[in-house]
Amino acid sequence: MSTQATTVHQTKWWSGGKSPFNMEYGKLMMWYFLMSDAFTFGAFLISYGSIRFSQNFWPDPNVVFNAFPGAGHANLPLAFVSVMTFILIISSVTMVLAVHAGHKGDKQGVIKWMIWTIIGGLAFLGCQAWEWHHLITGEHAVLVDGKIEMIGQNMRGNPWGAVVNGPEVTAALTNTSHETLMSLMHSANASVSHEKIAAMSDAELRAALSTAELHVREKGPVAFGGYFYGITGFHGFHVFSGVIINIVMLIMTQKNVFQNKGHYLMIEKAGLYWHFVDLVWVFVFLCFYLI
Amino acid sequence: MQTFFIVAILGLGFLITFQIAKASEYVAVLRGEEKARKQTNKVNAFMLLAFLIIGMIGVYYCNEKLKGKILGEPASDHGILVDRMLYITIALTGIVFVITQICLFWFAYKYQESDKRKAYYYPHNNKLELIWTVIPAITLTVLVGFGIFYWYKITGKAPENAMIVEVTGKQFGWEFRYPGKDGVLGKKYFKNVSPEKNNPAGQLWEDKYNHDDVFMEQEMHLVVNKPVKLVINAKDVIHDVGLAHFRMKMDAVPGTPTTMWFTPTFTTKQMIEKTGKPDFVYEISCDQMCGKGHYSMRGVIVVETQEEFDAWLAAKKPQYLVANPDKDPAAVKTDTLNKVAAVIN
Amino acid sequence: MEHPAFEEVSFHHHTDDAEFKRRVKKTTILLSVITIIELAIGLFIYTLHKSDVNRDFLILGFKGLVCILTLAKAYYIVSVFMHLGDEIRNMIMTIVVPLMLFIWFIFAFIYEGNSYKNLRNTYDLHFKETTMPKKHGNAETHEVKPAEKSGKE
Amino acid sequence: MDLWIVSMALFVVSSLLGGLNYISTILNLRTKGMSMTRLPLTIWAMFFTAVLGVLSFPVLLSGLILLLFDRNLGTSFYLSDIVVNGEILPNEGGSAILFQHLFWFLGHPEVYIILLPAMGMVSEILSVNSRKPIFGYMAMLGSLFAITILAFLVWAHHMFVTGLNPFLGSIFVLLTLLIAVPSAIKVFNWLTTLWRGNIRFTPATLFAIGFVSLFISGGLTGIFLGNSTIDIHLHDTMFVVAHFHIVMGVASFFGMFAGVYHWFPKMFGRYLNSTLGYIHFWVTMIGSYLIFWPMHYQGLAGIPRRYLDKRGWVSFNDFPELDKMITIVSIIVFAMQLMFVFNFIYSIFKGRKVTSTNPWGANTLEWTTPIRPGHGNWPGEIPEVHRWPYDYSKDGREFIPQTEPIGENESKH
Repeated sequence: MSTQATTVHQTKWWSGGKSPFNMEYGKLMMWYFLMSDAFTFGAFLISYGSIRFSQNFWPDPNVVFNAFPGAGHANLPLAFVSVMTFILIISSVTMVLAVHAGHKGDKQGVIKWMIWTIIGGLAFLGCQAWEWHHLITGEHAVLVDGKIEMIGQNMRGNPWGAVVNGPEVTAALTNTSHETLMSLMHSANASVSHEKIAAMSDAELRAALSTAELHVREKGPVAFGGYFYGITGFHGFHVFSGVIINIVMLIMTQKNVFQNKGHYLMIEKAGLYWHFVDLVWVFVFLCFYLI
Repeated sequence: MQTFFIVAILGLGFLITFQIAKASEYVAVLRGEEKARKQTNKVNAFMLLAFLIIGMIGVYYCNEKLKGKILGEPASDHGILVDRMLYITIALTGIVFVITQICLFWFAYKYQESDKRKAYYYPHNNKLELIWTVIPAITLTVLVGFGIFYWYKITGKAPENAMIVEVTGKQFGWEFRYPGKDGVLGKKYFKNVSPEKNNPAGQLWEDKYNHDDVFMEQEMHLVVNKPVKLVINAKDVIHDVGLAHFRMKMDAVPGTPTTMWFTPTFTTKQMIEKTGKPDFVYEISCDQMCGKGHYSMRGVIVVETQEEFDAWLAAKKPQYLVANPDKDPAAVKTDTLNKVAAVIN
Repeated sequence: MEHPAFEEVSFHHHTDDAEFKRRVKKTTILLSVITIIELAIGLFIYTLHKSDVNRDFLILGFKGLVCILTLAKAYYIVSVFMHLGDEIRNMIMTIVVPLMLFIWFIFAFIYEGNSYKNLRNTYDLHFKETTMPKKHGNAETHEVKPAEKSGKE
Repeated sequence: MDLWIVSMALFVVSSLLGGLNYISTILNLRTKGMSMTRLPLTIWAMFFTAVLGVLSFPVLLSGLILLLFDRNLGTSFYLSDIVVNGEILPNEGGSAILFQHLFWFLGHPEVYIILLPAMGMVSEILSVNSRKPIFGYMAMLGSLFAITILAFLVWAHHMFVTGLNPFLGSIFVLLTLLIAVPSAIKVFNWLTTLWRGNIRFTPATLFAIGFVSLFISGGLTGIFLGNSTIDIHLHDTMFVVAHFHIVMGVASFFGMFAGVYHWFPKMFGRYLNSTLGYIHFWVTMIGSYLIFWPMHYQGLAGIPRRYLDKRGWVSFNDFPELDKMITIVSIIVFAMQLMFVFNFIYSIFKGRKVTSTNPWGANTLEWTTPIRPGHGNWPGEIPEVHRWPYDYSKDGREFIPQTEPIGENESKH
């Protein structure tokens, strides 16, 4: 659409009887809904910023998000989240193509690209589920009240505080329970078998553990977990609802609902929503994983 | 019984009003609607004017009757600033209030419907609109200017010689901590709070600044003409340290310490003379809704001379010694007494 | 009920197929490249954290850069994928102008957050001691940021 | 509490959807010739209200979701360092003030969400019943717009004494007091609309005049509270209660009453009983001033709000008689509102019937529909609009409906 054509009509467009934006009613509503939703996410992220700025210490994302499925304990910062990001970008692209096919009235094209988009969405959700699971169950050695405990990242505990020095860890080891020592041994030395560890006494365990390799940390700010799960969860919920909407759209396309209507505008609206989800991820990615 | 009567009276009034209203509608139809309408128009126009006049008299009467009951002279240096700002604002807004209300009701009365007059078609006048955009803007600039100037003065840094008192709000009362001789409040941590261990403030005993900190509840003593800086905390929910006579107020927020400072300028005794109330005390009111007992969250401030204050503080025992009686060098004999007291408690 | 304005809407996606595909492809590549640059910067910040030298300022600069890149990404998604760039100017304005509110919103909230930190550090020494990262060289201890906003969002 | 939060979330969703509907309808579905500057001010006010709702309610939603998490999932967004009744909560690092920020980011625009429609309706009603065009239509629009924008920027003026950073506080003072300028413009324009009019005192007109009066009174006290220095003393006292009840409570109710009395014939094809309307107005008007005016003095005396019993206090125990008076008057005024509800329901079924389509002689489109409009409002074609809605007493004609084409010899305004 050339801009000249619009400016010619400009004066008339606002005078009633037609849409001043050359836009259909429902799509306009979708846009404003997305704007409102942007304020919801904006408020979340800004509260996160506010709390983060009120803390002296905040965990480094490269330390928190360094795992990759199947890679064991390898230190791969940001690798997995970049996969998630690309999944979302690609699914956004397939959505664009679906919308484009819709404009041409190409039913088969719409179906094809919608299926790809849905797969992308589901893949993203799967990745997120794995990441959450890993963070919650992945336990880390943390110095609490002079002894070492194994805690995962959840709403009440944050194992990503500052690294503790050798002498303090040695002192803390003497107060640490047998179970914790065993799991410490296991995580530090994966080659040693379970039976062997179980056979060792506390003193033996303590001697076998080298304090430098333990990566014992203090507890970090609790708000980190809440915001991370809260915001990525809320985003995940959006992805989930987006997938549901896309599935509904897919079924409706299959049943020729749009073909009978003569246009595929509904696909376009679903597309807007899907891109918005992608857009939000861009900012979530920025706030939690990059800075 | 009383409630029943009230409800009955209201119900009766209800019925009567409704009957009158219904009847008047019939009467209006009988007499000719146009005529009835014109008459009510006149009545209402007159009532509006009467409302203006009686209202203005009422405002004056209300002022005469109640002005003696508002607080009078502020008892702190910041209070003087607040009151000055208040009077500036009252003067400016008062003028606007009187002019606009008079215009409103007078126009309503003057231009009531009449067959003789036609309404004047007057859709806009840019010059006029500009004038009444600019004048309020200038007035408000003045108010903002004064306001921000005083605001920075009040919230600015406390003087170096200010005494420090820690105020902690809880449901439903106030706790105070004085830093003792060293002038520094010791560290505290909320997980150490334990009234059973005589540590209601959660002080960390390994911090030696804590060893001479004095703790007490409900009553705070201040020195006249000496700046005081309050460090304000809350234990459970948000409270607010409201000091009406000093014209100061600051919320007590759990987890985020807040602060304010001021200089009391009259002792409690002086205020008793000034107000003529023999039972006068400075009160700390909780101004932020904090639960069922909100209205009863009262603290008392005694403002006194330096000598009186020193004598009062000297009589207090640091909380460290209360919580750790074995560390008390002065009184080994009270030690045993404390133990007995602990057993009894 | 039919919408009276409905038939009036002239759909403006009649650009030819190849042109459109080319644009989508270009944008996809652009987004990917930006993401990769962002990741690289993220990793670089990580190595900076690990080193003992105090480079707070450099880190802050890189974080600012990441924020700008993110905004660029958002711009491409909104303008190309969501076709906002193809809409009428007035429409773009009704979306973009309200988002300007975020500037003050972000500034005020983050300034407030920073002010809480200062209050706590001044009046709650225990908080300061237990949460302030120790000065000597540990990994990721330079997270404390200066007061200004970092242009997040 | 949790259920309350969930119900609030549902409320947010519903108001959001409603707001979206208003915005898109006003932008997209105007009839032919109805350009934006020909919209009645009521519609403009509804439009800005919807914008406020759509952009500010989501922030409350976020705040509520975080609150729900704090209550049920053990997160620490708002909680920190809490000991309740000797029980030590594990939460650390949150900020209780953060919730206030999120809340007031909605809370302040919410005030205008309530007030703006009243302003719009009052403009319309004053114009119709004084048989004069609204004075300064564009200025009215501009001030509505300015209020909408400023409403988003000033939320923390409710929080001057929460330990707010003094620098931020001073900016909020500046922005807050700026709101007084568009408000002043509106008041002066209403006054000029009345000036040299030919005013018919229907109940709706009376309520509109009452609205202006209360808006002045309550608005001016806003200048006290928006100024952080004075707010230190007056914050959370009865002064605040008086201020916001007058300006946001009673005034916006007056606007709504005015609207109901004015459009009731359109809604149900019958009139409300106007004698009851007059009684309703006078009792409410006099009562509101009696209740809230003396409260300012209580506020100046430092009496905190929400105190159910002041007998334990030395400083606040000076007004027992006044409290009694206020209580009695409020009971009477409230009973009067019940009377209004009764009138409303009674008149739907038994009220005097409307005999003409345009009983008030108004210009706007809704009065061109039949007395009992069917689906789609107009049988047949939707009318075309040719002029703005405020051509009253122009060229010697009492009113010229919007649907009438502009005549050849007509004077321009």
